[in-house]
Amino acid sequence: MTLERNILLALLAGAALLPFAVTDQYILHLAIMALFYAVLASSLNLVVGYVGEFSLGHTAFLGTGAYTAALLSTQAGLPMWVTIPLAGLVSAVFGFAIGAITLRLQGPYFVIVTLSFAEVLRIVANNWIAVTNGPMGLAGVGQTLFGDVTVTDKAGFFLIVLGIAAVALYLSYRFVYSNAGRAAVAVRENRYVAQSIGVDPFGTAMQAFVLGAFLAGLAGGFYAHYISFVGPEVFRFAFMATMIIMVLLGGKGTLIGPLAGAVIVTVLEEYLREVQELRLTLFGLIVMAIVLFLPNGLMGFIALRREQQAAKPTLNAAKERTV
Amino acid sequence: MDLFPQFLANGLVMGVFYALSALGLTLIFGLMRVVNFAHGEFYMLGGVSGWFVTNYLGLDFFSGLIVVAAFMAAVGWLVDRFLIERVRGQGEEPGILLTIGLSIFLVNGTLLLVGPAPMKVAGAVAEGPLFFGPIAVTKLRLLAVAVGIALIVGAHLLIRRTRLGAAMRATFQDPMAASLAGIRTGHVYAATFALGCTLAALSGMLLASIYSAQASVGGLISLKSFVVVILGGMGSFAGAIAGGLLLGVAEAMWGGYVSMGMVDVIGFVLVILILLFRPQGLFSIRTERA
Amino acid sequence: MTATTEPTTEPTVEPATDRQPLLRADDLTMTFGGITAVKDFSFHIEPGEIVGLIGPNGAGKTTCFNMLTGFYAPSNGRVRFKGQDITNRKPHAIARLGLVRSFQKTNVMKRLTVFENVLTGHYMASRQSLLATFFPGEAVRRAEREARESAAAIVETMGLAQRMNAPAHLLSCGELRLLEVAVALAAKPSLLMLDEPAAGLNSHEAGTFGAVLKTLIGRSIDALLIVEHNMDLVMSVSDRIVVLNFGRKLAEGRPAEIIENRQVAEAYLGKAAA
Amino acid sequence: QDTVRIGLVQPLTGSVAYNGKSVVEGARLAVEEMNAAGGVLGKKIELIVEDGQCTPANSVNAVEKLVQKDKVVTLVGAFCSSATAAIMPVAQKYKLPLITGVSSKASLTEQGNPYFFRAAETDALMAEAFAKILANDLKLTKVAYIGVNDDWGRGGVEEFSRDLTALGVKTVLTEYFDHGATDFFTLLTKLRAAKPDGVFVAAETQDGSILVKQIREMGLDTKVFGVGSWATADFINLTGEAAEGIHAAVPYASSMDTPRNQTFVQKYQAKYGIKPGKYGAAGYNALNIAGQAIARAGGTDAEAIRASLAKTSYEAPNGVYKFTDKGQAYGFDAVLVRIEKGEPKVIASTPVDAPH
Amino acid sequence: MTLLSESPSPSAIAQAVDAPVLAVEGLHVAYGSTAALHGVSLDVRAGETVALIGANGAGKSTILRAISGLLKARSGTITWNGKSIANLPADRIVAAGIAHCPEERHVWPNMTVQENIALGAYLCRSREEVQRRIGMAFHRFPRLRERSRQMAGTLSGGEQQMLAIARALMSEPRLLMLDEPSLGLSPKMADEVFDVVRSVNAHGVTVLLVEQNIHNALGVASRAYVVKTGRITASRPSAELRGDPDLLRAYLGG
Ligand SMILES: Nc1ncnc2c1ncn2[C@@H]1O[C@H](COP(=O)(O)OP(=O)(O)OP(=O)(O)O)[C@@H](O)[C@H]1O
Ligand SMILES: Nc1ncnc2c1ncn2[C@@H]1O[C@H](COP(=O)(O)OP(=O)(O)OP(=O)(O)O)[C@@H](O)[C@H]1O
Ligand SMILES: [Mg+2]
Ligand SMILES: [Mg+2]
Repeated sequence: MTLERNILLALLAGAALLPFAVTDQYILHLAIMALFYAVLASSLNLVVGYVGEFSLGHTAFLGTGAYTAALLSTQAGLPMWVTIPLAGLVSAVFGFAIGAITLRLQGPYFVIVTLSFAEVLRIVANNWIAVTNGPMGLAGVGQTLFGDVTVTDKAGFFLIVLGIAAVALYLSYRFVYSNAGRAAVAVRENRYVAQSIGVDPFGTAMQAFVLGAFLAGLAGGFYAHYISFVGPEVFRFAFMATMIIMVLLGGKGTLIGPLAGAVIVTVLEEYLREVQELRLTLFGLIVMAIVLFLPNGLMGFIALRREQQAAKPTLNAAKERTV
Repeated sequence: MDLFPQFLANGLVMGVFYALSALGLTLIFGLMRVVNFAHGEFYMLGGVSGWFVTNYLGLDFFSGLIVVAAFMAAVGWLVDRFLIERVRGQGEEPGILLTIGLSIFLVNGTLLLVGPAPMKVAGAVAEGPLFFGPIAVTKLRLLAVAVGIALIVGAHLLIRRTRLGAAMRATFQDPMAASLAGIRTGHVYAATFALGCTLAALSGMLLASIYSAQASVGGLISLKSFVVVILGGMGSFAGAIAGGLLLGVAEAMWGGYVSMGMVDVIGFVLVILILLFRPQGLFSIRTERA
Repeated sequence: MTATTEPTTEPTVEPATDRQPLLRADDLTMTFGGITAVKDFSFHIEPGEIVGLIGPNGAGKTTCFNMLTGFYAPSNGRVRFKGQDITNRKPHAIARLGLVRSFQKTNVMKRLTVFENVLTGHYMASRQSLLATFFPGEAVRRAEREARESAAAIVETMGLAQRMNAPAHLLSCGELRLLEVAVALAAKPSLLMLDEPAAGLNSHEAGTFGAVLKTLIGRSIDALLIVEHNMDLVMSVSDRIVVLNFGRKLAEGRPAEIIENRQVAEAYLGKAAA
Repeated sequence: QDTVRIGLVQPLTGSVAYNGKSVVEGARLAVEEMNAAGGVLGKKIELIVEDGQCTPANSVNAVEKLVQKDKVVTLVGAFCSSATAAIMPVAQKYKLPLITGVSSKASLTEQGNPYFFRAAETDALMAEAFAKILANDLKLTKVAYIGVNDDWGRGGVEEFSRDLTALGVKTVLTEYFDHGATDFFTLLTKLRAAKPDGVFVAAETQDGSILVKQIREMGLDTKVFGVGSWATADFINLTGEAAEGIHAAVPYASSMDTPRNQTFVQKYQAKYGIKPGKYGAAGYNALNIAGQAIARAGGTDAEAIRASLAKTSYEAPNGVYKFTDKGQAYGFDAVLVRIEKGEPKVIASTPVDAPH
Repeated sequence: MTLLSESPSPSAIAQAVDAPVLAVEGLHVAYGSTAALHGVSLDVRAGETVALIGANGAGKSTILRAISGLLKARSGTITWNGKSIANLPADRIVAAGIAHCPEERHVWPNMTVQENIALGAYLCRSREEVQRRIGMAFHRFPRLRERSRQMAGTLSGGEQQMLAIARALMSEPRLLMLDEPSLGLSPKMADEVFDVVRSVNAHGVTVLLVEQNIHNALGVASRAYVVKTGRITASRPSAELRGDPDLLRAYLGG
């Protein structure tokens, strides 16, 4: 717990120095995308790791946030410091509404219904031309931070997304290591026990779900401003697949896991550009290999190693006794 | 002219097609509980290998179908033995991730091999229209409907009436107890996966002869199939056909009387509505108790 | 067989004062499709009492538990707890009133350690506002500390101290039963309801367990309702025993009276009573 | 650097990869030709292709990589208009010329981005060029419009219906379908009921071929005409018999009968074993335009390339490309073809005028 | 219970009790990296009923799981009828005539009672024979006949226990291994189950039993092994243990 916190603090501090140390815009761009994905992955992790239900509809919140920010910016000309938090809040409201329906369901039913919501939103975004401009999308999203301060360089965007990531990690950290977080784990591990010790499974899951939606909305808002274009594809399953890979690769149910997953996948995807057409084929193979060789993700692997280290002496002792 | 009969006919045909393409998923996801994101890719492989055997090996449609079935059964068996087997019993997530990886690999590997162009699979019968009063269909569609129904009924009987079917259900509900009853659970898993894979591929080839085969069709097929399986209530073949027909007819009616643009929304709205009132799907009962 | 309440045993357990009983169930009925699992079952529990609920397999004991704790909605009948009507309330709401149960089929949080399981059991004691979750103050930290101390103490009491930091999936069946009781105790119930807690304990362990149960009354819990097929245990801990048969009350009385009861012997005890 | 690098962003994976691949093939051929002729500025041209998957985020990633890591001097690409819209500001920020050979959304050239050039027709230009020919030669009175539900399909339907309506043609049905849809019987049932004497379709090979096939399967014999990559060998092969007699308005068809085109088709077929289609030509043209502009600029300075791009006069297989002040190409020919005996036969040809 | 009419003839037992049919030697078993059995040796003679007793978590269930092939042995031998069955897959071991009724019932929740029972005879290919055995099962546990169409997952705990035992008997094993068969059963029902065990045993089936209710265990078994933290610490005739409560307490104390 404290170890995890200290690592996170050190990482944040290190990251804050990055834009001053690195001038290569391409690397900064990758760093920005990695942090953006880290926020997304952490938010998904709250649902997958702490509600214990697999949401395939998390893009609903990413997309809602992105569209909210894009609309507020293009229609009302609002600056980022307003649009991004509002994007989070609107997503949280959507999270509440969607959660109210989906959180009654479990297992595969939950998986598919959340996916359904994301698809419904995508199709609506694709067809409600009056508001979303349909498949043409919303282009030219502004990059004003506040007043007449406009973010023009990557370093600026990096610091913004770093701030969002810090908020996301702080909120996740507090939630996870609180009584509420333990309750969520109880629901994940055993609904019956959770109920019998007074945990409201629905309410607890809702907290994690709405928090996850809020964070995904923040990420979406940031995305809209950074890419400056939002179209229905923000709701697409491709984003979802990337998020899942990040969370599970890093190790769900931990705070550092999704962060590590986001960085690794972002870098890996770019690195694989080297192999041209083979890129995604190899990526698929790598994903499979990871599942087979690191079934509990990176963090699970590290935890296992530490456990084994700890267990070794006793194991040897046991052996000695038997011979 | 009254359009209703034609809409209904379209919907029913599509419904059978949906049920057919979801058949493999009913086995692998519904019964075996592997959330199989590679389902659409197995379907796609059916179409693409159908194209290969009819175009390059010069086989006629039905011999081609048999070759494809055998080939995909082998693929399914291997996938289970070497991939799925290793994450069995570790909960849903590793399976999800594994099949996502597999699907990415299969789509892009296929793209590399055969390119992204759509491919034509020669049909078993001629394509011209066939009129029943005001209703137009084609022979090929009728054939596909017939084969689809036969496969669905066959699969249902297999699961409900045969020793293997009982062994499958037992294995998926409690593998430990199953092996204590003398069931070779490893084989049952692999056989089910192979069968699911084969069914997906058969439907893929059959439908590719009506539409066309393409490396990137998988995603859409997976989505629709998940909808069908969930609508029907996991693992029930009667449910799958009901779910398929419901989806097909609802889409036809919505597309016919409202708008084509939002047709894809119907399936998802149906899923949401039905699970709101029947959280276990249309055709399934709850047997868990505190 | 007709189920009748033994009128002779009633007076001996009638509450002496006109105080409210802690728990009172009236005419509970539960039907599943065509099967009536429990029929017009009424009983009550007084503060300070240990009540045993016994009956043949499938008599409806677990169903009864499920109705009392909100996991099933009774087809008919009412449940009052501490003077409040709790029929049809949600399980967690009932738990928050101080009515906590364990399950017949072992239910624990398998991937957590024994300590974490019990710590999680302290959920109600350390509930806090959303604001406090994200910006915790001294009060929250104190609650957290207390919960940890209490959890360790409970693990000790249940004799699982050696297993404190072992993940629950490493435990054997019998140990899991004890852990379940520990988790239930952590919720600081006023009425604790245990469904076959000693299943899987050997005769000797069951004896020790019974002794522990007795010490809890008045100290940690106000009253205990226990379902158990281990007759030595039930007879030694219960102040009063209620017998269910085919969903109806067959008898009620002090252990000695129940042992003597011919109908009970016939339906439930079998040769053991002879 | 000992080569002149040009970056190309196209969808190489995903459902439009099929068309993206054609663009890349055309582009490769152009580069090969130019290098065989000595390259530009005395160096070889190096084409660096990146997968943008037709999504904004991935296309931006690809462009960042091309600009920062590969140091390309000119960008070509993005296929889908949404992806192009997303990379335009990036190109502007790095002050690099960006040429698209495909994205047809009209508003792209209206954004005042001086670095952006569109070497492609817009729907409006096509409609303007063909509406009269369609209305008069095919003698249409009632037309149904079917388009794929994206910016391109919607644009096509809107522009053509506006121009045809202006010529007195009645609209009896307008429907959009999602890309990747496979069954059109419901849509076609409505079409049958609407009794049009012509159907306008805006769809690419994959959707279009299935749609045309099913029009025949339903027993409909209305005239079919449309826009999209229809005059291609793949389309005709996939559609089979059903393709006979349909019309397509395309900026390029392999059967266009100019000497320049004949050598292009010959080389393309020799290299790829298939006749070029609309997208092969688009990639070919875009790269040639870029290469020639760099040559004229006399150096790799972005500003110079931009200036020389604006003065383009490129003789393509399908006519001469010039750019307006806003970067919209004009001057090249577009053709109306009818598919006869499995060959796209040019039945009318008209130059695409500058928009007014 | 009617089955008492098939009560054992003493001579039948005497004949059978000779060579060990099941012999376990130096068995080591571990769950992942944690060892659970440290060299267990025991043997069971044909027609015998042997009990394993011991404290919670001692490793009794683990021994049964290793014999029935659910767990792999790290080292050691298990011989059945003179052939090694160590590390055979569970289904082969069932086929060799060993049935294991596991702890915690493990019925198939989404199948009916009837289907559960029928599948117990999975390896029997004759339909008539399976029908005969099903009739036998319903005869032994009339309660199950009443519930034959009910989903097993909705049965009460005790009913599930009966179902698990009935199912294990369906393979008509030569060695029956029961893990806490009386768990969750009413005293009367437990008696009836032990009557069934006796009658099955009387027909020559060897029984290996784990049972927490010492009274019941020693009532049916002729001999008991005491298991303590993964080792066998004693082997005694039942009569001797029954007569010495202090000894018993020492063994069971954990
Ligand atoms: N969902 C259900 N559907 C049908 N029957 C049910 C359902 N739940 C319980 N029953 C039946 O109700 C009866 C009572 O079950 P219950 O679990 O209450 O018994 P019990 O007294 O706890 O028995 P045991 O001592 O064996 O645990 C049983 O016969 C059981 O089969
Ligand atoms: N699935 C498992 N994973 C890891 N360790 C286990 C597992 N099952 C049992 N163990 C460990 O192995 C040891 C022996 O367990 P086993 O279940 O054989 O005990 P038992 O004698 O049957 O106890 P009980 O009477 O409580 O059932 C225990 O210490 C337990 O911690
Ligand atoms: Mg019970
Ligand atoms: Mg045990």
